[in-house]
Amino acid sequence: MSEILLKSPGRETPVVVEVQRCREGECGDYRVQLDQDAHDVEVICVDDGSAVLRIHGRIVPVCVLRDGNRMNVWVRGRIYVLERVERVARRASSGAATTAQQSALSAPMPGTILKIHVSAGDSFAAHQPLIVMESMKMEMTLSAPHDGRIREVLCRPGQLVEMGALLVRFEDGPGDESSR
Amino acid sequence: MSEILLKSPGRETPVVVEVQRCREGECGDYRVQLDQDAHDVEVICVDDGSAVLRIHGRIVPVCVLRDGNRMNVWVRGRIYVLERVERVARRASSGAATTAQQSALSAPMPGTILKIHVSAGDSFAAHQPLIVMESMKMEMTLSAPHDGRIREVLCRPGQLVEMGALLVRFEDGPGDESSR
Amino acid sequence: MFKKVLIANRGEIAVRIAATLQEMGITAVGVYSDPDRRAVHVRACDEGYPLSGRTSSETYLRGDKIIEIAKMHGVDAIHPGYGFLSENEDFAQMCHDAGITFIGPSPKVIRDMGDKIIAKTTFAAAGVPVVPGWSGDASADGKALNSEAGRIGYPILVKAAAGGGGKGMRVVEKEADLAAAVEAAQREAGAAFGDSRVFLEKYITRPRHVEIQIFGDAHGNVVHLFERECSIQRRHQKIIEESPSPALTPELRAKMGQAAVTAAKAIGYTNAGTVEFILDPEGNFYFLEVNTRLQVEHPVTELVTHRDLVRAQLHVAAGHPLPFSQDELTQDGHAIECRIYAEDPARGFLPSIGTLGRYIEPRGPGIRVDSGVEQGSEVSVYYDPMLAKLICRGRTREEAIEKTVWALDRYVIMGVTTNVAFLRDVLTHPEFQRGNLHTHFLAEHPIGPSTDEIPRDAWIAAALLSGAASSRGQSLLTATAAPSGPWESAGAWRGP
Amino acid sequence: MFKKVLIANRGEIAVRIAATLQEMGITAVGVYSDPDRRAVHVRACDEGYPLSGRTSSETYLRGDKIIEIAKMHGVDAIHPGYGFLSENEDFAQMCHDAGITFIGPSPKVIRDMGDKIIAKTTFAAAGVPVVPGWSGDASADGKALNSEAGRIGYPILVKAAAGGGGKGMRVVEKEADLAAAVEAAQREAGAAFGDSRVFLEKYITRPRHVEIQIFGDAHGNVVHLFERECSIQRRHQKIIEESPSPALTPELRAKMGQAAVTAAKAIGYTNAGTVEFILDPEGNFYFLEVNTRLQVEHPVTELVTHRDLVRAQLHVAAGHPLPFSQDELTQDGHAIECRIYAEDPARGFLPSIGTLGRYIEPRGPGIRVDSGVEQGSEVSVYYDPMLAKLICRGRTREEAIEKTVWALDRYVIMGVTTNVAFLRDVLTHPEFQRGNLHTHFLAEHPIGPSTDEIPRDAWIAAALLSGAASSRGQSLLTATAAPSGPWESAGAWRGP
Repeated sequence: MSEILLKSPGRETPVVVEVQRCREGECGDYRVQLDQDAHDVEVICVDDGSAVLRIHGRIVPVCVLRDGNRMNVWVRGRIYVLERVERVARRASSGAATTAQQSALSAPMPGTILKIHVSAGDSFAAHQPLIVMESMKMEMTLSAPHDGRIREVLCRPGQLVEMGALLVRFEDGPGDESSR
Repeated sequence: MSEILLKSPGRETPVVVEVQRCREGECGDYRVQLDQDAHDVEVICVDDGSAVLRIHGRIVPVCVLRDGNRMNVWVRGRIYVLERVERVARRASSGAATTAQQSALSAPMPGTILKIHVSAGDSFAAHQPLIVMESMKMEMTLSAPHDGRIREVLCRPGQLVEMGALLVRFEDGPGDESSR
Repeated sequence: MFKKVLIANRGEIAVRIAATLQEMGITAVGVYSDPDRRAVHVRACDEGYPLSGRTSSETYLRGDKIIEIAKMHGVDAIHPGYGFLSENEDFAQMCHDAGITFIGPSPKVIRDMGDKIIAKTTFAAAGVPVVPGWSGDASADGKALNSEAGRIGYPILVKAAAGGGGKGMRVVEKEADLAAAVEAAQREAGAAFGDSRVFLEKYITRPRHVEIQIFGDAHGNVVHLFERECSIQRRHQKIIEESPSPALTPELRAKMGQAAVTAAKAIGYTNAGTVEFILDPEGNFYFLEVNTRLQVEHPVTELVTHRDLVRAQLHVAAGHPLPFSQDELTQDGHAIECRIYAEDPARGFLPSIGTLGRYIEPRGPGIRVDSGVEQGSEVSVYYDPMLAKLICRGRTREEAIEKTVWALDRYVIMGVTTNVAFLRDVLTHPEFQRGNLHTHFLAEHPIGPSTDEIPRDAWIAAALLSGAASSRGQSLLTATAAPSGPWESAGAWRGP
Repeated sequence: MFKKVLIANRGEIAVRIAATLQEMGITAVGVYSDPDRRAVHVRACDEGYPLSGRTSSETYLRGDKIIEIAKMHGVDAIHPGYGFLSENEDFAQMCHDAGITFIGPSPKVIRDMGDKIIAKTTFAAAGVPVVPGWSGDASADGKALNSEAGRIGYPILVKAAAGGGGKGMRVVEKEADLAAAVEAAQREAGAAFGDSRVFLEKYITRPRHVEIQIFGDAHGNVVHLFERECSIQRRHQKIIEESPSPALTPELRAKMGQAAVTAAKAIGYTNAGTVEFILDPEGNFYFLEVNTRLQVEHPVTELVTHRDLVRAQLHVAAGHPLPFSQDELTQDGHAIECRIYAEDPARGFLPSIGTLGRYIEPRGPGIRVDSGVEQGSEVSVYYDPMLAKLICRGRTREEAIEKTVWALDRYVIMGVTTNVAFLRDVLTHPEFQRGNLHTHFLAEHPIGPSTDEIPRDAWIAAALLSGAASSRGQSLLTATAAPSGPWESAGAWRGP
């Protein structure tokens, strides 16, 4: 019997899934306890990361692509993200920075910087266009996530930037991690 | 530089193929010397047993399925068999038994024995039907490869036999391995 | 319309039927034998239930087990596919008695048409030309047999009354061989169909096999969906089918279509069926038999009529009128089907078994592959060695041949011997390309590779991919690959 | 007919063109950039030559390099596909000067139709209705711009004269935004086409995008192959196309087809082309632009006319007459194309890059997937994020939708975010199913998964396939598998 803790990324509370291998020595049959219900699962076949399950007679092809503790699960044309949680219940870092102010703007995609509308020291308002970049042959405007002031510009027009590259750094706004 | 000896199954003389990896450190480029001609071969990509080669600009998808020293090579819808030969030129066992008399009849396919026309001690003539079996839902008659006499019958009607299973053994005929 | 349909079959036809059911929002229920537990057709269904056992007679031929599963899981209707229980009137009746729709004609029509002797009589009565023959009791009296055969004239064809697919069939050239051929045919027929009766027929030399697809509904409508020519056969089994037939003029097509429809109406035919004819070199056609089911080669008709025949079967079985009238049907373009068999053309088409070490299907516009296997599948002794059907369509016969050759050249099947290269050689044979087909085509035109020469590319591939080229005894190319063996991780499904 | 044709393109369209060439016995020559060295399209060709460089402008846009390769290897003709050099009149002229056939219209027609302003004038002169607009020098005088926009009336559409595919296009709702929009459109147009001219057009609210496929030959014949409705767009780019359009009556279809043919004849149009119209809710249609090439969505037309448009292009380019007359062409059944993009519908359709860790295409009768990727392919920043096109055909629109939904449900693409589930949600939206389409469909009908609920099957799959379930920290299921990592040996091609 194994126990796995899974949660969907937005949620706090993990779900405990118990997996029991039935009929020792025989292949392919598991009992999976999820919430109140137990499911008899037969594994019809499995390739690395893909499997066809039979759950109460229903044939269910699935694919799982792992990325660390994150699992992308394909079921019938849709992909769901689940996270594996360690048994030691470390309180998730309480969603810091999700609604708090950002401290910088970074490139959402690799691409080329076309235009920079601001310089260090400039104030800006929420939704104001700050940078125009081109990525995959499309032009895209990066706007301010909130009101603030530019501390530093870290790119220049024509520059090819990687995904996640810091483009401008903001002065610390009125909010910080402790405030909501 | 490596040297490989290959031969087609029917032939005696192996062909020496020299393979040289070009541009040390770079991937995918080989010089293959075959008979008088040298071929520049680029390996566009490779999966286990399959590859796409570029030979003088021509794109050539190939698949190789190995079975010991035998290689089945798929090229453009056809499969060719080649054998790898060891450097130490051991004289192939001179095709013994190819035209000589067989000493037994074995099942060419797995299947079920339907009828046995002969018993131990019976004489038979070449092409005489000896055994009827069913395989893959088809009836098939196994006939005598030459004149001879049955030494032993090793199967019974209704029996499920594996491929290659000995069905009847013959008395040694007038020919043996040394005769042609 | 039905909510849940059970497919009482396996392999490519089960996969193909499941797709149409699912598109229509109908739950597809699969059944499987022990060796088929991981088969492609099970995974293609929405639900799957085991028929414990290994052989066909323990599993896919067990109507009782199948109806029990159907009742337990709320199945409305059963699609029998082809082969197995598809032409078994008892099974059709059992379905009916269990309140489950059998997707096919009525038990009576199946029985009458399944008996080749009754079928012949029925069609003759409806004015359809039939081949001269004799259907007396062949096992009773050797003398009567010989005398009737003499009357018909050699060569004679011995056929099973309950037969199909070439089983229980023998050509006899002279009287001396007749008794043995009848005995063999009876034994084979008994084993295959549980009915050992055989009959004799005049054997027509160099005939074409041309069949008409028919379709009837419960409201008395019957239409035909034109012909398929299936003259390219080995061991009396079709391997290449096409539509239109290169032999048919519009007049002959209309005449044969009308003959099939007339006879089908006379017997109250419903659902899909095929009326098989032989066509002699002078353009005379003779009724051969009726197949009361979906045919292996039905995709050829689907690609020229642009209709989904399984969808139409479901409509008709649900009591709806036929979704097409004769006037709406057209024969557009040209389609060719090649049956891909695990068999060795060089050894009398003997089936070949093994594991599909490498299996890559061709794909592209106008190319359809109906298959029930994948890389890693086992081709076993338990079932038919047909792996897949390659069906290609072009504007003209020439274009359809071009496309088929293109696809065959790109079809990779390794691990078992197949007829892929053989099919290519047939398609590129000048007489095939001229459309000069008959059922002895393969006997008259020995087909073989034009040369034994192994091409340079093969030597180069073998040298580069052999285990000899690198200093470590590994292949030069796999040396940089993952540590797994050449085939272990080649994408094949395997048991957990 | 040509002996050797070079395909000056990449991805799915190069793969698709190669198949037709090879079927016809023509050698297909591919070219490739450095990142595409192992791409699917290279392997689909018979010969392949490098265009050293990484970006499009270093490779697929380098007409000089391509013509040099063509001359060196004895190429007769060049097929430009779509995008890249396909609508570049200079390249067409360079081909001509080098004695190589450019498969497309004449350089003059490409130039005239490529200039949206000239095209509009030409079509208006031929009696085809055009949208009210202004094509003065937008950069010269802000005042004139505002006054002309005022005359046309807001909302206004700013479009690039050399444009296509939504690049250099902006909708302006009010005068205050006009100058900025013109500037942005000019910048984008300049970067994309090397021509920053833009023009203004009346923006028609809730229009349908309906286009007519035309085809002309060197003998003065021009036909149309009916319409495609391409109203479902995001970022001004089509993502779902279908034929027939649910909006067209036979009368309107004939009228639009005739308008397209009349104008095409007036300009001496040869080879394949598309005349794009917008159709307002009252059934008025206005000329939009001509695309002088094979369209991305051409398979939709192929599946309802049962013609191979690339084959026809080759015939016409070789100087043969059109292989079909207007009377021979019919529109049979219904076809839908979905463009499969690596993009995130939840984040404004922002492109997504990465490796296709898992890629399995749906397959079945009536399903066509034109793709240029495979498992293991890298989706990079260098090229368009379209991975594939899924094209399905049914007898009716309802059947075509059913089949498309079936196929989308079975399409596995993991490693990048795609629009697969989004497309499914569009197809099953009641307004889509009613055929109530217009180019703002996606803006007006927010499409999202009906629920955030993660289904039980996903929890079960994650639990069984996670690394946590076995005592050894391996997945329960991969514990018995080969020792390689979950994706390392998943059948992806890799470098040697």
